[in-house]
Amino acid sequence: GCSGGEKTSSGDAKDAKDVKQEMVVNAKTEPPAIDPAKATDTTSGWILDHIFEGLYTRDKEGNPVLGAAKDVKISEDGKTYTFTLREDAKWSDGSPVTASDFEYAWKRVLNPETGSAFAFYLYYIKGAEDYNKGKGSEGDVAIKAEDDHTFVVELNSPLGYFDSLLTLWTFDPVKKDLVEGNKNWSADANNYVSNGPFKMTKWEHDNQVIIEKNTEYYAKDEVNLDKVTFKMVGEATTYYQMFKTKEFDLVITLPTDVIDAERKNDEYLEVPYYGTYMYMFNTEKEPFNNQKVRKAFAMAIDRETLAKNVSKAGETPAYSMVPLGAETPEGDFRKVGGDYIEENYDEAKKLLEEGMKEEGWATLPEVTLMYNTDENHKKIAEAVQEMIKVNLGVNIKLNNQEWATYLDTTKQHNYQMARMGWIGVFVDPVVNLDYYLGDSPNNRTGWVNEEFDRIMAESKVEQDPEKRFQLLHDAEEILMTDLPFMPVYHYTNNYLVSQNFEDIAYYVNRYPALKWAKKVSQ
Amino acid sequence: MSHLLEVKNLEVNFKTYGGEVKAVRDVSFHVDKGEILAIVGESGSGKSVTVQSIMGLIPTPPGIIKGGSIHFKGQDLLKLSKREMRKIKGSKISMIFQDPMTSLNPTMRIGAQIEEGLILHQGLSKQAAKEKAIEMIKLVGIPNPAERYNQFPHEFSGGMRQRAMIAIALACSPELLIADEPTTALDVTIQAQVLELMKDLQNQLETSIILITHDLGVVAETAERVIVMYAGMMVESGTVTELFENPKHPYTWGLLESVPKVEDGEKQPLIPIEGSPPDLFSPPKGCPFAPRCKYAMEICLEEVPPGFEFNDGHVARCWLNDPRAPKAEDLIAAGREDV
Amino acid sequence: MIEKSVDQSLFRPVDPKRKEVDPIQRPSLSVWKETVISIMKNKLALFGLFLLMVIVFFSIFGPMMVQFTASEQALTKANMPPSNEHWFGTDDLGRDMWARTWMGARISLTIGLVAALIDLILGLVVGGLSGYMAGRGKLGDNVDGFLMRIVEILYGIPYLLVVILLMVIMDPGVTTIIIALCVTGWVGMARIIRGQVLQLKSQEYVMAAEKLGTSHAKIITRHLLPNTMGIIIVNLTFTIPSAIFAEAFLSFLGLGVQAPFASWGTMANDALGVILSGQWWRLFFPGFLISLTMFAFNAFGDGLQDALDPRARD
Amino acid sequence: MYIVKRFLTMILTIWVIASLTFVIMKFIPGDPFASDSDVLPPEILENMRAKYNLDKPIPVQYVLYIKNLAMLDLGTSIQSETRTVNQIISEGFPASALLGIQSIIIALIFGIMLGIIAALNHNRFLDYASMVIAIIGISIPSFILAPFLMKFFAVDWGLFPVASWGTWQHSVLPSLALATTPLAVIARFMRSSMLEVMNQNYIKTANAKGLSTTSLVMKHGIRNAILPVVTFIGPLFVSLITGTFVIEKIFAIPGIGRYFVDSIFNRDYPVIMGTTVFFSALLVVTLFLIDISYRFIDPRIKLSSKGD
Amino acid sequence: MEEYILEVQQLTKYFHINKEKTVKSVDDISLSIKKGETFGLVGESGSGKSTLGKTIVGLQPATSGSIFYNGTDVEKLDRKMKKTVNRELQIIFQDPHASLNPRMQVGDIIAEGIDAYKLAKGKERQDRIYELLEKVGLRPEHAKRYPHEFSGGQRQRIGIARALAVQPKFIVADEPISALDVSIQAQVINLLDDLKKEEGLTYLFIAHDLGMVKHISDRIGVMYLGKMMEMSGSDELFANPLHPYTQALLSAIPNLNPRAEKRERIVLAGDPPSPVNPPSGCRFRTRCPHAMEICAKEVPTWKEVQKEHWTACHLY
Ligand SMILES: Nc1ncnc2c1ncn2[C@@H]1O[C@H](COP(=O)(O)OP(=O)(O)OP(=O)(O)O)[C@@H](O)[C@H]1O
Ligand SMILES: Nc1ncnc2c1ncn2[C@@H]1O[C@H](COP(=O)(O)OP(=O)(O)OP(=O)(O)O)[C@@H](O)[C@H]1O
Ligand SMILES: [Mg+2]
Ligand SMILES: [Mg+2]
Repeated sequence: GCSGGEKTSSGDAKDAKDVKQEMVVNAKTEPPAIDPAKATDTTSGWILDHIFEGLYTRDKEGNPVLGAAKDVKISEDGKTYTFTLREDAKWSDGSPVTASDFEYAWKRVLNPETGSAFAFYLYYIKGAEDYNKGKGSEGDVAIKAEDDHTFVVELNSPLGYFDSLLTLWTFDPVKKDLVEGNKNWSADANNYVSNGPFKMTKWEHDNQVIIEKNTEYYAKDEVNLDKVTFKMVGEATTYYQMFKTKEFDLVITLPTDVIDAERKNDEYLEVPYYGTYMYMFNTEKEPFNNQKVRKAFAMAIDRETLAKNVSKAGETPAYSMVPLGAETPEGDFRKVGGDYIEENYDEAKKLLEEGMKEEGWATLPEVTLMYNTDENHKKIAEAVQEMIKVNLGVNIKLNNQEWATYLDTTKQHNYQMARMGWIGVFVDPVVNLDYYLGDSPNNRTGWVNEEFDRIMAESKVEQDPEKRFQLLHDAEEILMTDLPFMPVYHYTNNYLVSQNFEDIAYYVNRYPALKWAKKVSQ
Repeated sequence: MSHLLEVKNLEVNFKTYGGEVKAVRDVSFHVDKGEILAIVGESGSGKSVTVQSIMGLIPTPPGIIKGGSIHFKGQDLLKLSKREMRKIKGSKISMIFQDPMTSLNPTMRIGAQIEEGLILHQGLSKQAAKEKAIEMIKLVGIPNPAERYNQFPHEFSGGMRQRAMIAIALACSPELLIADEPTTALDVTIQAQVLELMKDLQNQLETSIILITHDLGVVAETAERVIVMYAGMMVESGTVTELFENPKHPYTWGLLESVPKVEDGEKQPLIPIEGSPPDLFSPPKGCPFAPRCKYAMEICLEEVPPGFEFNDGHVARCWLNDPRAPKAEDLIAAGREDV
Repeated sequence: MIEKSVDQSLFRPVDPKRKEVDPIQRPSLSVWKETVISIMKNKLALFGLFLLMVIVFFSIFGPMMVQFTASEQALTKANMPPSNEHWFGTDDLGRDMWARTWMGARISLTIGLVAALIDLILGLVVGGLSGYMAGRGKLGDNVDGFLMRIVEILYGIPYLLVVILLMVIMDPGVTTIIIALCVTGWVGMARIIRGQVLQLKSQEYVMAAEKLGTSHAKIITRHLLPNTMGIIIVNLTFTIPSAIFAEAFLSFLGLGVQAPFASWGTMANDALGVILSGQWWRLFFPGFLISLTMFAFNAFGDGLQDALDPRARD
Repeated sequence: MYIVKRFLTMILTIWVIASLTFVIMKFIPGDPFASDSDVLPPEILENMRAKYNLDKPIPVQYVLYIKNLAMLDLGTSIQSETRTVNQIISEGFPASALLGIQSIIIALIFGIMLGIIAALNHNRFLDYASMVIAIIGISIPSFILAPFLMKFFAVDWGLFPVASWGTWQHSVLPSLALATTPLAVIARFMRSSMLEVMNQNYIKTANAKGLSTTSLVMKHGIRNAILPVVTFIGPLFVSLITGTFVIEKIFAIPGIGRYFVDSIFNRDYPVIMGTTVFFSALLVVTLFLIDISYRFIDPRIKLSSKGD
Repeated sequence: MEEYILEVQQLTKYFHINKEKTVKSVDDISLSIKKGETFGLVGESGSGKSTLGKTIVGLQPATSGSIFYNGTDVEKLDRKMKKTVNRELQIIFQDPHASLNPRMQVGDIIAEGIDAYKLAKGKERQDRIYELLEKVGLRPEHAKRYPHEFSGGQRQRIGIARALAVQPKFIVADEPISALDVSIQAQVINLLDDLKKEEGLTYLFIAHDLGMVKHISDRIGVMYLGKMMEMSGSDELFANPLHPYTQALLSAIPNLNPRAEKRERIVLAGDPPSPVNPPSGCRFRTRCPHAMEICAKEVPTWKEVQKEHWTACHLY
């Protein structure tokens, strides 16, 4: 039946329109690992999302929907999930996808020898953390294939966003005999086997990855493209020009200099990106040990202008931590929560005075703003420097470091004010707010607020969505009162997409999904 | 009758920082077919510059050929285009340079340097040229020609380099060979060999030769006519016998006196010409030799002497030969008695 | 045959004193003076010198000629083309390009010159010594070998790593930049000089000098180096633009002068996007001034090369 | 004997470079596994560090590294963990080498030509013109030139593809961008030494043979004047054939140049070491060959006291 | 016992061209030169005269053999003495062009040795330069000029002045006059002669011009292919040449009198052999008109055939 289906689908496409269903997009960088257990970056993830499919996948709007599983049962206590796999789920070599493939894949992630960086996303599963950290055994992990089509997982405690979590590629299945047969299987495009809408057919390092339609995919009729080429062109100027010469059908992140001009273009697209651009304050160092000083700084910059005239990519000025895009029963989390910062320069100056008085400073200790080496960061920092000088009357210095050093420096709390960005792997306010947990390794501000930590912990076990989100609003309020950081803007992704394509799905925290994409004209 | 080469009133200056060096002033001479003309004279008197002008080798700038003409087989070489000149250079006229150490390309094998002209002018094949080159190396008396063919100049002794230069110049059997001190660096046996070689050329191929040398013995043995230069000017010229037996210029006298005679029994101090030659930036208004001349007269300091002609085309530029000069013969006699 | 009639009275022996020709000579000058005069006569060199002075003049007084400071932003007036108000236009943060360009000149020129100078000194010492010692007995071979190995090692260690190391152990600033530039900047110069010295020292005049007891240092400085001057000057003129651009790279990495100060290199670097947006003035002015400076140095360098070569004087 | 000794010195040099690089690499802050997102639990980090021996004391790591190096095993990339450093080099080197060789050839041919034209027309129009060309070449570095080439040759005139790799057309623009600066430098060097050489007596000799200016220059001039150019292109050649970060990045060329830089930014230790060792091996060999070639170019040059 | 300023014992100097080939430029030569004497050295070009001269003054290391200066082995001198000896042994180079730095003014070239040994300063130094220039027949004004502005002969004189500047005791004059015109030659020769008398200089005088050699030298050595062939007082050598090579050499001297009967010249047969593999036995035998069988077999011994007249030839 499968081969018949294949014929009709390709035949349809040809009859409908005589356009080659091929697309060339820019992945910007070489994917470090096209292996669900090992990938940690957006490029690898983008490709993995197209060639694999987990128990959950996303619909066109980006909401989690069942994928390789056709049914899921959640136990009363919200801890045990029983998935029933689709009978027609197949690997690209035609063999069926079974529950044991999932079991194998997940346990492989947890196996300390695999050295998977994202293994901690599985720590919600009972026994997973111990096994991964070498304290427990594989047998104690509550992941089990009951039979070919039944897959049972038990969590430590209920998790409100487990479905979202499962869309992460780390939870994709892999084929055991392939993985065990060849240590380098994931680099070998010729023998690659996957279960998603596409399969990888070519990987030229640093140049391109080609994926082609997976004719064994159960929903192959939904898939229109025969071939997608992910090229690796890192320079914005270059890929922008390649788009102009039609060497690309889709490019992400335009060079700042052209955004103004392209905005009028039909091919231009702006999609909010689920992340926040911010300056962290080191609350252990003068002068940002004083909340009023922090607040004064936060109030002294003009975010509207920064977004519009400096970064230019259509970013939304940020007055809070959680960006737009997280749906809650009352509506978008951000819209419900509202803004926490008001830009008012006179007020800011006053606050600064007060703060200095509190600390007994005649003059404000010298402030250095650190950012990691990048042209856009530099530009924004320069603008902020000038704004603070003009609006607050404070001269700050700038200093930048290359990324790895920068991470180290900020980790050592060796800064006063430093740029950082945070993007949610999945779309839930928890992901953003967790950033400033007292024991979060990400929290480099020295700010520890027990109240905040407590509320966040409560929110995690809260089963009732309404209550859960209320708790998160409360937590954000605390965070934004203490202001261990100042938000600058929420990210936006901008794209140039050829008008020849339809049905590309744009997500707020992923690159566009091409599963349904279709070329409609040459 | 037309001469093979006729140089008329040649004037060559060098523009240098500080003024113009008048290196060659009003030099005229000719060379006939099959003749050997020797040029002798003070070092720095413009011998090399004169002959280099013939080859068009005066670097411009700083050199300028101010005036005069150089006719070779009726053609004025100074008026030829570069391309026409190239056809003559190396094939019809060739030159042996004075300074063998620096006149050979240090990064090119000797053989290749000899072959070059052969391939260019005679259109020889690589192989034929090589054979000819080896033959030339042998001809100029360098041992082991086949091996030497592949060596670099710095591996040659001074004399061997000079001979290599000669080989280069002779390779194309030119009609006129300009040899600027070709034997200076050679021992007498080789010198004899080389001179023999040049004479053979002259006899067999009727090659004309301009030979610059300091060795008056060589002049006496090889040349037919001789020119004596001093401070950029031709002070005397004539056949070798005439000039050696009956010199008419005090500078020539001085030259002849300076030579130690091998036959001399007792050692006597040599008799050099006292003083040093004038600065060519501003040569004296009159006779350039006057300041060093024992017999100088007032007129010598005022006026450049004209050429006084004697028999056999013997010309001397010295006021002593003017009929008005007082007791010229006596002076000369007196001068010579000093010896 | 005597056309001109001459006074008979002149035909008498001359008074020996009269024979002393007055030595009208060309003026005798010291090497230094001669060089200066020779440069002064070289139009190209003078033109180069003149351009340099103009550039230096503006880098001192240029920023004072406008009402804007180099750091003052007017975000609403970003990317304005040159006009009466902003002679060189404004950049993407609305800063006056005229003021920024001439402020940048100070940094770029300083760094270019200092880096070139240090390269020259180190290059001369190492290259000269190494080339001179090569082939001079066992010790000489070892000195040459040792120095050349150091050069190789400096070439071999990834420069970026060194830069990051510097970033960690030093504070950003002009000094750090100069140190970073000098870590490896001189090795090219050293190798070039060594090559030249190797070629020159087989000259007989070097042998002669040695025989006369001239010290090694003097042989290097008086015989070998002057004769490699041409190449040194040429090489030096490259050091300057490469230092200017290297400064941009290092500053971008966070090693050098920090915003709001900018050098020509950083300005050119930041303005690369204008190829797409057409705001040519942001790239053109710093870029053009780098080229102009280069031109000035090259013209001067060529003139100097001629001036230092007695054979090329006229 | 000399060769053997030189070979041993080369090995030694490479070893010193590798060791120093190792030390600096370990000294600078940063961690191959650090990132701003998803900071990993320490146990996971430990697992991953153990995979690369990073859990061991640094001297032990060093010894292990040198041991593997001696067996030509450069290890596996941390960033792309399925790729060994050997693979990265062998896959990336051909593209970089092609590009480098192409641009060196362009630079040499045109640079030498330009320099000679300038020298032969000393202080005349062509001299000044070639100087201006050279100055433009020097003061417009490749990273500025590249986007211009792209804009005009690819986007506006459609003569070549904008970027990426595959056909020979892809290599034209990056080669040009890479060639300009060396071209200009070579032109200047050539001019300078050609001026010197054309003053020499042997040029007079050659001239007296009736050689045309062309053969005068080709046969007698170039070889005597080329030494500085040869010295200059040595390290340049190595850095070009091992790829230039900027150009590979701008033109999206799958060469190894980017690894020299990216590996450092990523603290991808095995790749840092691997590319450095590879680079220095090439460098040391090339510099050696250049030293040797001095003798072939100018037979008078004596490099060691041995020869006589 | 007469005092020898310089003794050379069994000196050899080989150049290795490549692995197989070695040029034996100077092969086992011994000679002694007395203080105040002029030793003339003549011979085939390429016979190793310059090499011998350069080796004696220490410009090239000898392959083997030893050189004694004032009775002490120069190899065994201490640093200070070495410096003195280095100064006292000077050389006038054969090539006047290559031996002058084109970028230095003549005055500075001449003063180089003065500066190096700090013999004079300031005005004194300048006077010295002028004095030396005049001594060699140049003019003081020439001090500020550059070598390329001089003719070959003038350059040679600069080279002589330079050597004289350091007040040497022993000068190797490597064809110092070959580029000069005869009148200047006479000047230079007289100059060298005067210096010899005034300052007790000793010369090793290399030249091709046998007339000049005879004129200036007290004793003369004749070299052929790296070997010394004959050595004796100069008059004796000219009057009574023993070695066939010397005889050939003398017969080749050109005669100044153009009408003179061309003398009977001994024309040497064959090609000069290569110093890479010189003939066995006597090196001259391949071209010798008197060659015998023994000449190929045995190297002739160096013997004193007549008083103070040495030669290496099987005829004697
Ligand atoms: N390139 C030049 N620049 C300035 N002056 C020069 C140049 N070439 C030659 N002269 C001058 O021209 C004059 C004649 O030199 P030339 O070489 O012809 O002398 P010469 O007669 O060949 O001497 P010698 O016998 O020593 O070789 C000399 O005074 C010399 O200084
Ligand atoms: N640096 C060198 N390398 C190789 N061979 C050399 C070197 N220097 C000299 N020779 C060889 O040594 C031999 C003697 O050379 P030398 O210069 O001493 O001869 P010479 O007697 O001075 O001759 P001339 O009278 O021609 O100057 C020659 O065969 C020469 O080729
Ligand atoms: Mg001459
Ligand atoms: Mg010699």
